[in-house]
Amino acid sequence: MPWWVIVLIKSAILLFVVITSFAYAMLVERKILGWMQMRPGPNRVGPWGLLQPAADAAKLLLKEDLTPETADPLLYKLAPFISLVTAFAVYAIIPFGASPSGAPWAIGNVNAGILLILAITSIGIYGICLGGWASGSKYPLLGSVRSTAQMISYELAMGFSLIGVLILAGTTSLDGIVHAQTRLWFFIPQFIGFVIYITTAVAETNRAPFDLVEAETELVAGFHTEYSGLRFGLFFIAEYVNMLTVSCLAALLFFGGWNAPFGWTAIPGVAWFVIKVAFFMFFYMWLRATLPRLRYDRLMSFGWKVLIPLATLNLVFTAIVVAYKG
Amino acid sequence: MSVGPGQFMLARLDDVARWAQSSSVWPLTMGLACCAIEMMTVTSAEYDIARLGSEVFRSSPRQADLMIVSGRVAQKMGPVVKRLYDQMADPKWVISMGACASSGGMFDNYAVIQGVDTIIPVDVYVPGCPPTPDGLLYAVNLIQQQIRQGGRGGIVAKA
Amino acid sequence: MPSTQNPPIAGAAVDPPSVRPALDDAAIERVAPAELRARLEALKSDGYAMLLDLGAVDYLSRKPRFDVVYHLLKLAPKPAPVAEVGRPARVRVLCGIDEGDRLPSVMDLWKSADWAEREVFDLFGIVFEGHIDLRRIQMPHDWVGYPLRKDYPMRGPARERSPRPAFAGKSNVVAGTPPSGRTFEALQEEVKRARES
Amino acid sequence: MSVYAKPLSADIVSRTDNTMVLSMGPQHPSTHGVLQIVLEIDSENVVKADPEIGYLHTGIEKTAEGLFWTQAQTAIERMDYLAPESNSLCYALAVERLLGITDRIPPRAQVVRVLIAELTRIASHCVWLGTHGIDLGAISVFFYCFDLRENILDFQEAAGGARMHPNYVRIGGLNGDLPDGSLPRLDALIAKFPGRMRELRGLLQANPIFQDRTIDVGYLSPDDAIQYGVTGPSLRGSGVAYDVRRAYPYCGYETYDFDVPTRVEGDAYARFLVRLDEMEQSMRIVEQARRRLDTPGPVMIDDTKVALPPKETIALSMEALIHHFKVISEGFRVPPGDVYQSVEGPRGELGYYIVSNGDNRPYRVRTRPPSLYNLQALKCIAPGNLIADLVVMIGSLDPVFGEVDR
Repeated sequence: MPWWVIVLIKSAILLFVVITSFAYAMLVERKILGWMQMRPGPNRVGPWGLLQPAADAAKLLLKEDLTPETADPLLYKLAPFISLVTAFAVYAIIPFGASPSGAPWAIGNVNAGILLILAITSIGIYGICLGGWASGSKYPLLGSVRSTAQMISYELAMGFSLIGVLILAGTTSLDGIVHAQTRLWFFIPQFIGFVIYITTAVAETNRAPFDLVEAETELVAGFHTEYSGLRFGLFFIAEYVNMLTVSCLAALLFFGGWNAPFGWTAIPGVAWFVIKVAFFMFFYMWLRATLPRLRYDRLMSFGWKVLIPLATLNLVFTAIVVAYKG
Repeated sequence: MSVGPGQFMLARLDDVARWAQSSSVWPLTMGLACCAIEMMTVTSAEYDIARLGSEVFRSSPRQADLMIVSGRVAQKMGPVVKRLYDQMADPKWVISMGACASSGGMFDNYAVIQGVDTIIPVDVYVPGCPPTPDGLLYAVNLIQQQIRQGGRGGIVAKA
Repeated sequence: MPSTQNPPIAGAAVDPPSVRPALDDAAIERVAPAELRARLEALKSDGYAMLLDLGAVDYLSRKPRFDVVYHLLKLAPKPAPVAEVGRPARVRVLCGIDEGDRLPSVMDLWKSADWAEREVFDLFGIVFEGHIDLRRIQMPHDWVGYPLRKDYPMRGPARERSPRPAFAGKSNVVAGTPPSGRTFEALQEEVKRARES
Repeated sequence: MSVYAKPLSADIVSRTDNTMVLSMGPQHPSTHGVLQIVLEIDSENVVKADPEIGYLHTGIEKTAEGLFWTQAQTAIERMDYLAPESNSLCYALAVERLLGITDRIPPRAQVVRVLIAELTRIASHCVWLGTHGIDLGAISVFFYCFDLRENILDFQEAAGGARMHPNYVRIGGLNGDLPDGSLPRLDALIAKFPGRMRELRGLLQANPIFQDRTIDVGYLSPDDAIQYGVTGPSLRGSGVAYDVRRAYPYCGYETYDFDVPTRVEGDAYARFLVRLDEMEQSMRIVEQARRRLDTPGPVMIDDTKVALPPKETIALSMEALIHHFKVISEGFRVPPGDVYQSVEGPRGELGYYIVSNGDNRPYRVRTRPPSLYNLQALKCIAPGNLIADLVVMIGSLDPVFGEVDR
């Protein structure tokens, strides 16, 4: 078989997996929120509510697609696709496991994997900025201004927090980093880096308590106030896929990827990976059910005055320790 | 009259569409008066509209499917309600919740619009002052039924 | 004055405060419009720091027609425990005013008078001289008439003459054209016509 | 009359080059109803806030003028729809004063009135806390609050027959005694309450994000509060312990043992704490009232001119039948006079200025709506803050638009 057919097949499988898991992440979130709030959550659409995501998606697809008169038509229509495509593109290089020979299960194995992921996710935020701006309306504009500020303050801290991992692993390829964690998962030596990463990851994906970009009770629906139907759905998908991405990264970079803890290799590596990702997803939902939203300016000062100095210190400390040990 | 394969396919697609629309009715966050409190109560633990997949209250009219007119519509609010309805994307449904929204109720005076159906079309009327959350849940059920059967028009949610 | 009220609102207007004062514990004062401002200023400097309420009553056939009612509370504007607050004195100041006359605004004495005066203006048409932003507050800005006056019909001039459409058979199939034939535009037209006639 | 109202337009808000005008509401998730605030903002800083109310003007005061004294109570309950029984209690007390029957209300009726008023206060604060939480993004609080409120509404429904507007407090007493089985239900509620309160406090009070959002936000000095006529928890959050239940006791509040919680900080967090403390104090009063309920007694005044005669006498006594017919068909007449009566509603001093001209309908019912005056203070505290703070401030003033607009 020519190589591109294999890539196509791999991509198709992966796309299916990611779409399914994002759809059910949404359902599980609604269920978990329900349980935390003493109620059952969706349970009428299909058995146990399992068809709820399908119904939501089909409904959004069939909903009228409005474009406000004041909007910039091209950018307005393009923006959701920017968010969506970049959200999915990341999965081209995320490995989910390894064959016994050590080759990673991924569509492509890139040397500078982590850098590529950071680059792609940075583009994703343009979807939000442009979408808000191009709507030609005031609340979306405020939302996109917030997202711009949030992007600048949090990408930096996130990048810094990852460099510690790179120093320890000595490589930027994702499967290299996972292999480096066979003995010790990096969240132990890089605990500060891990905490910073988790915090910034929540901010990056605009999830509660950092959901300022769409802060429902302040900005109505934030940057996507004017979007309806399919395009609104695309933003929705992008948000959940991003959530999945940062959970995958957390598992890969700090929790040993598909490495089994305590030598419990009876469960295959892929399953371990899924369990770890699921744990982080649950963590996000838990946060959403518990915490109030931060204020916009506090978020900025928290990013600049706390996270970035802390990440820098962590980086310097790691570098010194690694250099000393040789 | 024979039914061609294309027509059959269309009919099935229509069923799927109606099923999807009826299973994912997202209401608009629009509270007017007393009934708005009962509208909030319907999301609470004891009633939990989330079971029907309708707990996703959208604040932006563009993303909402269902407008619950919860309370009396004052003369000053009438144009706003009308505008919100116009801003909603098709397909959209309206529940007129409570006596005031349906008919002006006990406030037959200068200030209240006598029935929100004088300004926007209403699909289901819920009687009560205010209706219990169960009443509203039943109305949402009726809306779902209506979507599946493809009809529009004023139904009264009589218990 | 001919009235088209339905149901008829109690007919013979008397001035109840003059009949039976002091049912509650507030001190009652009746002040002429010319002295109102000076009296309220005196009360304010006497420690009545809170304007509890400002309302109006329309005694249709009395001269002067309206009573504007001020309720003041003698509460010191500083943190105080329950014992210190005790039982602050209340005073009710009544001021008779005729249609077309103006009252001085007390917005500069008590900021709470802002919306209260606007409301009295909106619903009774009593003008407060010196209010910086006297416009309608409860009714739409283009509303005609003062609804809480006794000669204003209960259901508004627009609907009072035409009986409401039959309640039965009200349903709507297509947006904008309910079978009753009363779309929003039609309603607006009706109101407009009624206002013009 | 040549004074015309100015239309609401952008030009009423003065603008400089750097600012834009943003309309918040009347349909906005955190304006707690149909409030519109025309904001002038510089990026996200509020330069000027101009609240526009009236989107729920229902003409209740006018409607009440056309109804019998007892019927008017039904309309009046719809004003403050979070605490309907405070409204009917205040109205009933005012009319009782006009009738001169204040001293003849049976003691058991007074106890149940206190009980219902305090339960209403807790239910109202539950809605406030839940929506305040949602405004700040803490969604789960809402569900715990509404669960507690649901228990109170169940009790209310058993007593008065309706969940929200039971019209249970009547002129002259109550609409019937508490039904059988309601006292165990009340005991269960009293037992459940402290645990729920611990949860609510745990979720918000010590939460650093919540504190960060509310401390020093919306500072209202005692001077400003009194200038703007702010009453209730919002005033007590500024340190002034003015509580109508203490200053002008009604329904025998002077015989109950309770504290008036105050804070001197005057910010949104102080108002939050005052309301939470108030819920606990209300529960204290409920417990005391519960103990007094063990002794049975009449709950309606023994005066067939005002109250309906007991149902069982109607078939036996001609006189009772006549009284019943008179009260139902033409109500009762109230001697002319005017009265101002106030109670401590959940939002502050709720007052009624009622004028009677001796007829069977009120001549004028003027409400002193606490929400209207509390909300006015927004003009004072909003400028210079962020939009996100504005949401907190509206929540901490706890307006109810049925009452603001009436």
